[in-house]
Amino acid sequence: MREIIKMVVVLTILSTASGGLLAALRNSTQERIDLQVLQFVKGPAIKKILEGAANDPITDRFAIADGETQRSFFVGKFNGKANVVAFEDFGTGFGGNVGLMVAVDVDTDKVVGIAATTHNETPGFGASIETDKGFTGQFVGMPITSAPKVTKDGGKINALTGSTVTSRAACAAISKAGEAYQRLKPEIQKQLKTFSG
Amino acid sequence: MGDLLVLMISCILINNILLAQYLGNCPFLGTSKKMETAVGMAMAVIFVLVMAGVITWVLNVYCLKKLGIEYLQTISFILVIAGLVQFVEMFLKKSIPALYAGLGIFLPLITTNCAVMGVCLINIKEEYSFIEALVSSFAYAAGFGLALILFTGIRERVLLARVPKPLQDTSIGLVTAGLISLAFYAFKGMV
Amino acid sequence: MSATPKLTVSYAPFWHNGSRISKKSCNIFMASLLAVVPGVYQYGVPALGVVALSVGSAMMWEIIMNILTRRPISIGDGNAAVIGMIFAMLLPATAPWWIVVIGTCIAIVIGKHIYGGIGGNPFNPVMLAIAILMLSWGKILDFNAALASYAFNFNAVYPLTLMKSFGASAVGGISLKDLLMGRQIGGIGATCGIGLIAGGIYLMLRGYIRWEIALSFLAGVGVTALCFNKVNPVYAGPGIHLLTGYTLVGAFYLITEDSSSPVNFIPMMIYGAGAGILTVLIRNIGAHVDGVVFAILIANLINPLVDKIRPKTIGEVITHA
Amino acid sequence: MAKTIAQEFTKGLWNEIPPFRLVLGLCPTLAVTKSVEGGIGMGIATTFVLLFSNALISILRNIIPPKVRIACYIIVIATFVTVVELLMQAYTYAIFRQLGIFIPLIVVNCILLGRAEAFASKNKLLPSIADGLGMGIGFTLSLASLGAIREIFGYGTFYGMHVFGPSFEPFTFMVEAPGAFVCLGLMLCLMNLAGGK
Amino acid sequence: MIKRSFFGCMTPKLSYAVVDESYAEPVPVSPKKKIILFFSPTGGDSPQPAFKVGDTVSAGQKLCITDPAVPYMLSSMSGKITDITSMTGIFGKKIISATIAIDDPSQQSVDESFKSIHQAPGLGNAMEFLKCLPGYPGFGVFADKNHPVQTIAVLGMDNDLVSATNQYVVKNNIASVKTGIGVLRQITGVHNVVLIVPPQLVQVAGSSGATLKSVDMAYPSAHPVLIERYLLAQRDKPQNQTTVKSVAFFTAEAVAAIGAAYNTGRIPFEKIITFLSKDGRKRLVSAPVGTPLQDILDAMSETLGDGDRLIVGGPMTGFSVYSADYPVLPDMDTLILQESKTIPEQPDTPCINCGECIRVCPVKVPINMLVRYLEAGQFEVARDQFALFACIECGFCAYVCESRIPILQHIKLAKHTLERL
Ligand SMILES: Cc1cc2nc3c(=O)[nH]c(=O)nc-3n(C[C@H](O)[C@H](O)[C@H](O)COP(=O)(O)O)c2cc1C
Ligand SMILES: Cc1cc2nc3c(=O)[nH]c(=O)nc-3n(C[C@H](O)[C@H](O)[C@H](O)COP(=O)(O)O)c2cc1C
Ligand SMILES: Cc1cc2nc3c(=O)[nH]c(=O)nc-3n(C[C@H](O)[C@H](O)[C@H](O)COP(=O)(O)O)c2cc1C
Ligand SMILES: Cc1cc2nc3c(=O)[nH]c(=O)nc-3n(C[C@H](O)[C@H](O)[C@H](O)CO)c2cc1C
Ligand code: SF4
Ligand code: SF4
Ligand code: SF4
Ligand code: SF4
Ligand code: FES
Repeated sequence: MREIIKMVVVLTILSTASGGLLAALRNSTQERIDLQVLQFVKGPAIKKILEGAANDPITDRFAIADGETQRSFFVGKFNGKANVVAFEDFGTGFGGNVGLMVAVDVDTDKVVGIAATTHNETPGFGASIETDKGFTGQFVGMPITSAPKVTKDGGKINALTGSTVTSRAACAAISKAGEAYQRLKPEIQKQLKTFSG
Repeated sequence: MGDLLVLMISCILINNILLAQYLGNCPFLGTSKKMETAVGMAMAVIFVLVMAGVITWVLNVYCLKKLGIEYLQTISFILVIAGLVQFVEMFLKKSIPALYAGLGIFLPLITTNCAVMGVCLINIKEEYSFIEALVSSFAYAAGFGLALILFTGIRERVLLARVPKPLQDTSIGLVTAGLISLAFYAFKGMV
Repeated sequence: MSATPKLTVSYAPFWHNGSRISKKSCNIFMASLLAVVPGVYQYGVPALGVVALSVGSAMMWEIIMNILTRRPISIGDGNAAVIGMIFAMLLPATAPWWIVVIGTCIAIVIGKHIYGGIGGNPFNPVMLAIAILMLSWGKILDFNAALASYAFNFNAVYPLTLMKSFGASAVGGISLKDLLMGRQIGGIGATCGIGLIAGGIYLMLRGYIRWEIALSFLAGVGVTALCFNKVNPVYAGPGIHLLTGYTLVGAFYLITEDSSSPVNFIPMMIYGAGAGILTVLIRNIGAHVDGVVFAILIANLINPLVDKIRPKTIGEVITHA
Repeated sequence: MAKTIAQEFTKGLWNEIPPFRLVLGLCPTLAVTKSVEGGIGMGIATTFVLLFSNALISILRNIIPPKVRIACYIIVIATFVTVVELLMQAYTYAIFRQLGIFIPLIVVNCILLGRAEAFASKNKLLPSIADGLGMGIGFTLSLASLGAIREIFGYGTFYGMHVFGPSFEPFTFMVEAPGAFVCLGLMLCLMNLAGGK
Repeated sequence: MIKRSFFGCMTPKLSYAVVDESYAEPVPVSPKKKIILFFSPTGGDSPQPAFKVGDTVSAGQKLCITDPAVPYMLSSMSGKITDITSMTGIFGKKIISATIAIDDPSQQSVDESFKSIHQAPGLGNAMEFLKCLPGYPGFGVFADKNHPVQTIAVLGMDNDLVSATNQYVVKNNIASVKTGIGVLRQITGVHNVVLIVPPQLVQVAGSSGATLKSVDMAYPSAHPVLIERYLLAQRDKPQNQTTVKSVAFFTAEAVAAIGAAYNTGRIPFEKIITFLSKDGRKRLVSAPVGTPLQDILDAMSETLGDGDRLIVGGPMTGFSVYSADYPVLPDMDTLILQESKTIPEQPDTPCINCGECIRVCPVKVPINMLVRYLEAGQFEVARDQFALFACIECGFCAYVCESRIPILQHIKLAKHTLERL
């Protein structure tokens, strides 16, 4: 009996200590981790599409509830005016989800730029979505709500060579982003005001 | 349905857990000297992996996420898997002794097998739905079994060849595994 | 005992039909010349250089490995020369020297000697070398780029690339006769259809390669290509598939490698046909331009398992139940 | 038990260096050694966990009831793994992304449980620390050297710096999955030769 | 019966020797100074000879070993025992060798024990006196009451290549064979006697009074196991029942000798041997059992050189001896003298999986895998999974092996080792 009690006690103490330690550590590192995630995962993409912005889009951000989820929006100031927001959406690619950061000019509702964030595409094939300006450039200037399609599906977008699947994913991500944008536009405009000035 | 089939083929052939994801190598090298052992291990892994994949998925979605303590994933998963294997072992021993005799010796090995833990983590990382998690767990395990059995077929012959002394055993085993992994490049791009 | 001379004591058989590894190697080497010589004629001195370097470096690696593993020097059996020759057959004439040297090193060292030399290798060494080179330096083995500097009096585009990118219609204009006569680009020893077929028939007749494997491979390629073509004409027909890329050299010189192929009848059929089917699958829906290399590696992989299917031994006595 | 602390430390560096002499922990060895950086990162993370779990288990060795010792070890190890996970996310996020799920998988790395069971549970604090540190550093060295070989040939770089001239065509095979296995296998052969086996 | 490559029409077909004009009458050879008798004990701890150095023996006298499992020998000449040695034969088999310095041919004393009973032929006295006749008749099968013998097969064919001994007997001595068959029928009570002959001897053999079966000349069709399976199989019986021992095999030579023994009361000792000399000439020799091989070589005016091989038995299944001081044995059909430079080399190459052996094996043993396990010394696996014991030891696989592995030697060694366990 004493042994069993000892077993239970030891296990309980160990688990409690472990849980306590981890919870404490989690609390003290949470903020830094979130920042790191933004910087390393979203950061490069945001910097790329909001190149030349007067502010740091990673710190200038806000979140809007979209149904169940929270969406982060990153603000780009151009010509002294906070008129561009960048946000992320996903499409299904060759190796799972392809995350795409889409920047939209709220004044014109046109795409300012797109860049891939997270993906698991093959180097030399789909992964060139990160670097292929000829591909991403096709989206610049089109209305965000235009739901682009690759040529194989009857649209206008020329797919990445040998990577139709990845290209479709990009188109799908932009379409979804367009829908979300339409839904949330009033809220976005409201929030943007706080950054102008 | 088609998507699940694609997921399945991709998990078995293209993203094979052993040959492309580098998970589960210790039992791969340890149980591949004899065909009977390999088949036993393959069965045991399929059995445990499907259960572990499903249980950890449920645990993650309905417990850890709800409570916002996803950082306890690692510790809770390993405890669940260890407990599960113990439980399965006891259950089999009592209720299905025949199956236990076949799989029993492999079960403890599986606890410290990163394939099981790895697939559970992949299921979460890829944000699979329940049914996708089920299919991927099974398919990864089947991929493990397939690779293990093919490897064993070759290894049985390699064990009889005049392999130079320093290369014998694990060393040649690893090289052979690499060459099998190379052969699996055949399936790239097929789904 | 009386003072008789010292007699040799050894085991049966005291007669032998005379077959030996070196004889077989020599025959394969000679047969391969039927395809290599037209290749060298077509591509000129660089091709000759590649062939010579390949054979020479393969033999050099063989000697090095013999010394390292403290075994008798085994270049006498000609296997290394055959490996070098077959490897050269698959290369473009412009392959740089270091590609040839590294390739034969992979084939001889990784493919053969770490498994204990001849007979031990579970994979075809040449296929391993080519696969690893494809993975690492794909563009050197890209025949369109590699052979761009040649001016030919025929359409110098690798037919399989055409097929992959533009479908069957792009290769519709290619006449099978041209392909047979070697009026296509490709590996040094892989383009001249009649040379390959003649060499293959010779080897099959002499029993140096097992006809079951070679023919079932060709049948697998042909039938699968035909099925694809009938279902969707965007896929090329059997003629093109059989006469382009590595198909013929694969059937007669690659898939028939002894150590990594089965010896029983049904397994040989499964092995050959399986590789044939997979070849066309890879070409039509897979990622690689030519499927022969990886199809053969996969076939090597299943060889130990399929070769367990064997005819029942007559009068097998089970002494221990 | 006549071994000195120094001997406990140095055995992990050569005589029992994992994963070559103790053929354990193959998966991380294969997965993270595409580059020196990944190898060292993984090695340090493992060393950290090994050091602390060895120390803690050694301290607690008389309190832990034998029947639940494995469970206790797992809790201890998993706790430290999570600590590492959180810290790496917060401070070295780039490496954390590179190592992916292999950080949480440290918990199933046989070296850890192996050392806990075979050494720390039977020895005093100092030898356990020496053992953990030695094994950890040995593991780090192995991963780093494998990473170096693969990175140098596979990318033509060492710790990100170019080692060959620009005309070098990298031997991509080395950094792909098959290359990982073949390279480790051949290194094991060299170690066997060096060990006079 | 031999499965060959569909296209393999260019591989030479391996045929048995045909006895024709190139074989002259057997050259009679008689021992010059001594004869040597070999006794091979099959069991027992330390079997001792029941005779000793200095004993005198007469021609036809029976010499025994204390161990009853050991076959006796009859001395073919009279003389005095000068030496008894124990030696080790192939696979560590124990052999007791007795050397007898023979008396002058004109003063041979003859043992009369057989003569006294020869007019009452019976299985009992056949077993007592005739076991070591030339051709080595095996009467043992008749003792097994569980598997009654239904058929007696008389082999007018030789087991290995080169040898034409039995064919010669059928061709030139069919009358004695006929007599022997009669005696066999009488002493065993088995009336179904089948004479197996090559096609060209069917006519000659017609007068033997036995059922005739002609056998394919392609090696190894004349192997007893294959004959039993393919020539004698009864249609209504499933093939795998051949384990039931219902056929007794006798060589034609043995049958003729049995006939002669009961007819004349004198036990014949002259063994007919096919001798293949260095230059490839085939001749027949007849020499008494026990004659040292050196005497035969001398009579054929052949000289032994260093490194030559003297092979007892055929080229496929025989074995080579280390000295010409080796006796003629009752079952020695063939003697081959092979010059050192014509000996095929046997390099130490592993199996390259060429599959040639698989094509020729008459019983479909998976030889390519079998040799791997045999070379690795894993005999149990070879037995349990790769049909080691199904091998009929024809040696064809080793004849075609591209790596020149002495496969038959491996197989025999493995079988022997396993049987000793
Ligand atoms: C190794 C390999 C990796 C590939 N990776 C991708 C990829 O990441 N994204 C993609 O869209 N297609 C990829 N593909 C190509 C697809 O398999 C498929 O062929 C292609 O998407 C079809 O589109 P296409 O018509 O543009 O060629 C890859 C192919 C191979 C062989
Ligand atoms: C996590 C882990 C898993 C292992 N798995 C196996 C295994 O599945 N099979 C095995 O034979 N050995 C395994 N080993 C190694 C064994 O403990 C032991 O070294 C090995 O069985 C001896 O192999 P041998 O019988 O070929 O000498 C494993 C070791 C570890 C740490
Ligand atoms: C064993 C060996 C390996 C080599 N590996 C490579 C290589 O991986 N990449 C490469 O470009 N050259 C390699 N070379 C070739 C030399 O570095 C060669 O001098 C260099 O490629 C010159 O090429 P360049 O004319 O393009 O400058 C190798 C040479 C040898 C002997
Ligand atoms: C048609 C044919 C192709 C062969 N191809 C190879 C080969 O690709 N690689 C190899 O190592 N040996 C090859 N060999 C050699 C063969 O397996 C065996 O080793 C030779 O008989 C010895 O030189 C081939 C043999 C034949 C008959
Ligand atoms: S826990 Fe110990 S004994 Fe078990 S596998 Fe790991 S190191 Fe080996
Ligand atoms: S000796 Fe045995 S294995 Fe060889 S061919 Fe004859 S029966 Fe087959
Ligand atoms: S003939 Fe010899 S080398 Fe060929 S498969 Fe048979 S045993 Fe192997
Ligand atoms: S005698 Fe047998 S075991 Fe010895 S080397 Fe030759 S084949 Fe190998
Ligand atoms: S580290 Fe051992 S199975 Fe992965």
